This record gives sequence, structure tokens and C-alpha cells, in this order.
Amino acid sequence: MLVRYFASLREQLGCDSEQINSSATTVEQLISELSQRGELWQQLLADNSRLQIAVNQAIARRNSPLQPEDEVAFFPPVTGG
Amino acid sequence: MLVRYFASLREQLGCDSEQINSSATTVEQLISELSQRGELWQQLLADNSRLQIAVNQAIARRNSPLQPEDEVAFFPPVTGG
Amino acid sequence: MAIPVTIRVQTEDFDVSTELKQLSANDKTVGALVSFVGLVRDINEGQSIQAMTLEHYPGMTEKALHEIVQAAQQRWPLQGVTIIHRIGDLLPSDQIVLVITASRHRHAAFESADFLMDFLKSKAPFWKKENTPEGSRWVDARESDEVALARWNNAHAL
Amino acid sequence: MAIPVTIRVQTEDFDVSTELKQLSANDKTVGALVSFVGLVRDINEGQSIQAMTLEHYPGMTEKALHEIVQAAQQRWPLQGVTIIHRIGDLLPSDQIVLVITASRHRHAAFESADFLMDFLKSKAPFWKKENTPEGSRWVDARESDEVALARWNNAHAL
Repeated sequence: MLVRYFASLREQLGCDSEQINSSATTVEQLISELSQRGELWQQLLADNSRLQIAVNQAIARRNSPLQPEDEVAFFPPVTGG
Repeated sequence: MLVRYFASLREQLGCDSEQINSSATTVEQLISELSQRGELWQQLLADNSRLQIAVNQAIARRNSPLQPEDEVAFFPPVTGG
Repeated sequence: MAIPVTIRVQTEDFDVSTELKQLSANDKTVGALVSFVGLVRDINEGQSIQAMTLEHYPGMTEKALHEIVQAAQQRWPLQGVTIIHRIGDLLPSDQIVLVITASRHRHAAFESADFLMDFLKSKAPFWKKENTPEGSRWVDARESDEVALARWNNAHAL
Repeated sequence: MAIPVTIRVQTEDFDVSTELKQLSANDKTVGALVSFVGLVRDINEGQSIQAMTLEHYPGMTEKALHEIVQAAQQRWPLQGVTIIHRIGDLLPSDQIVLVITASRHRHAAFESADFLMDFLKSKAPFWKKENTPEGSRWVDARESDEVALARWNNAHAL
């Protein structure tokens, strides 16, 4: 599974992207796994009002299903334009 | 008094602009005077739905007052833009 | 506060990029520029258009356009307005009219440009004559332009 | 019917006149072109802005913009759409984004450009980071952008 981080989230977590072996079958499960890395991860990924999720480059939700080869992205609300 | 005609009205009346001596004190009176020139004038200047009027380059009405030195214009609905 | 207002009636073509740059050149607080360009279409009401001639009422045109801009300034926090309208002979795809509004925020720019075009279409003394294969004809005013204008009346009258 | 759709994400600047001409070059039935240009402002929320960096999500950005254009095409009779968004480092007064819509009539062009900007602002994965005298900061999403988006929901959802 390829996990990517963008903008403030990328900077705060100090991670751009990573290949991980995860058995998560939903985004929520993946977030639970990543949250075990420490308080910072737990806190940032729990922020429902700010955390945006994409699966295979399409907007997704916490309950969206995941496949082993999926690309998952986490990022803050967008601010382009 | 300077009287000007624009667009289709200019073409139909065969007149671009003219200096006239008129004692008209309203647009309506000026229209009555001009209408005596013949049926075409009478008909075109009576067409309330199409005749637009300006006095001194500002939109006016049939009952707008006139002074001897005013510039009066008659034209069809505008179609620019 | 005085904002840059450019109003021109001309036979020459105009360049949108040049006009956009001029509106924002001296004001780095401009965040949004909305522009409208009207083009000559090669078909109108089912008739093919070979060329078009635009007539106007010199003097009154500029006065009417300035009044329309003032009305827009009263409704939106604008930082600049440009209106250029061409006259004379034009061909299909030629640019006829340009309206640009500059503002800090996009909705003010969008709404005011829309408003300016609606008022220009119904209040500025320009007339179009089209050349078709069957001869030339004056374009009729469209009722939809009056309807468009009425949209703005529920808030303020011009 | 397929209409010309241009979507580009690039570091280079763009020229509005060039893009306008391309949209109408092969279609003489286009009567109205509405464009929106977003510029970097030198002040934002009271802080002076020295520079800005724009990050995006390559791949997803283009996908999101294509979806937004499709949604606009379903609502309005459009004859062409151009969206160009810059990324990388930008200075005050630099152009950030361009949206152009082409249509036969002006109201379709105005409304669809407005719609495209509202959706781009809330749905396309771009992020701005500002350099201020007190250091750099990520720009916060504005609630007003969500409100703007909601305007379009009474008719259709995306």
C-alpha cells in the first residue's frame, strides 16, 4: 500500500510517502495502524474536521474500503485557486 | 435644437441629424411637430415599444421638458455588447 | 476612493492580457480579475453572418458607461473596472466588447462583471447591423436582455 | 459532443489572450468568453505576504479538475473550458489560476466560470504556503468557500 501525505500534514509528520505492508481493509483500520506510531500521528489522523482522505486519487471517507495495492493519501483542506 | 437619429431609425427616416427651430417645450411636442412631415415620421415616432429618446445624451421620456438649445436623439432599442 | 476606471470606444482591436495587467499593475491587493469578451458569431437566429457593423452615439455612450460603472462601484468593493467596446466593421470571431472587474475577492468580481454586461446590453447606445447572404439587417433587441436586467432590481435600482 | 477542454498544472506563467484565442479559434459560434484570473495578493488576513509556494497532488489534481469540468458541462451548454493552475514559488501580483468558459450566450459563460472556481477552491488538491516577515505558514481553508459551494446544491449535486 502506498501512503502519501501532503502540505501541513506532510511537514508535521515529516513524511512525504511510504510503502507499507498493511492488512487494513478500510481507511479507518489503516488510520488505527498508523496512529500506533505515537501521539502526533494519533492526534493528526483523528482530526475529523481537518483530515481529508483520498483513495486511488479520489476523495474517500474513513469507512472507504482498501485493497493491498491501493494508493491512500492524507491531507488538510485544500486552499488553491 | 439639434435632433439626431440613430441606427434603423436614421436609415428609415433618411436623416442623421438636423438643426431645427422648434418651440416645443416637451419631447411629446417635438414629436408632434416632426410627425407632420408625413406618415412615415408619424408612424415611427409613435411606436412606443421601440422608440427610445435621449435629451442631452441622457435617457428621457415623452414628457421630458425641452429647452431651445437641447440635443434630442431618437433611436431603436440598443443592441451592443 | 478613486479606483482605476478605463472606458474606451474604438475601432481597433484590444488585447485582454494587456488590459488585465494594467488593472493590477499598481495594486498588489487585487486577488481576482473577471473578464468578459463578446465575440461576433457567424450565425445568429438561424442566419449566417458574414460581417457586422457597430454604430454608437458618441458622447452619450461614454456617459452611459460611466454611469453603469458608478452603479457597480456602489454595489461591490471594486478595485478597478475596464470597459472597451469596438465600433465599425467586424467579422465573425472578432472581439466586440471587453469588461474587466478587479476585486480582492472573486464573488464581487464575478457578480459585478455580470451586472456591467447586463446594463451595457440594455443601456449603452450601441447598435449592430449584420450582413447576411440575404442582405443587411439591424439586430433586434432581445427580450431576454430586459429579463437579465430585472435580476438586479430586487436589491437596488440603477 | 466533445468540446475543447484544456487542463494544465504548471510552474510557468500563462497568457490569457493566447488561451482565449485558442478556445474560440476553431468555433465561430462562440459568442461569450468569461475568464477568471486569481492573483497573489501582498496581504492576507492582516499579514504582509512576500512570496507563496503552491503544492499539489499530481495525478489527483488533473482527475479532480476533469470531474469539475464534466459537472459544469452537464449544467450549461459550454463550447470550451480552460483551467490552468500554477504550482511552485510565486510572488505578489503573480497569476495563480486561470479559468475560461466559452459559450454561445453570456449567462452560461458567467455562471459556469463562477461554478468552476467554487468547486476548484474546495475540491482540487492544491495547498498554499505563504512567506510572511514572521516566517512561513500554510493558508487555512476558508469557511466562505464551503458556503460558496453550497450555493450550487439547490439545483444539482456534483
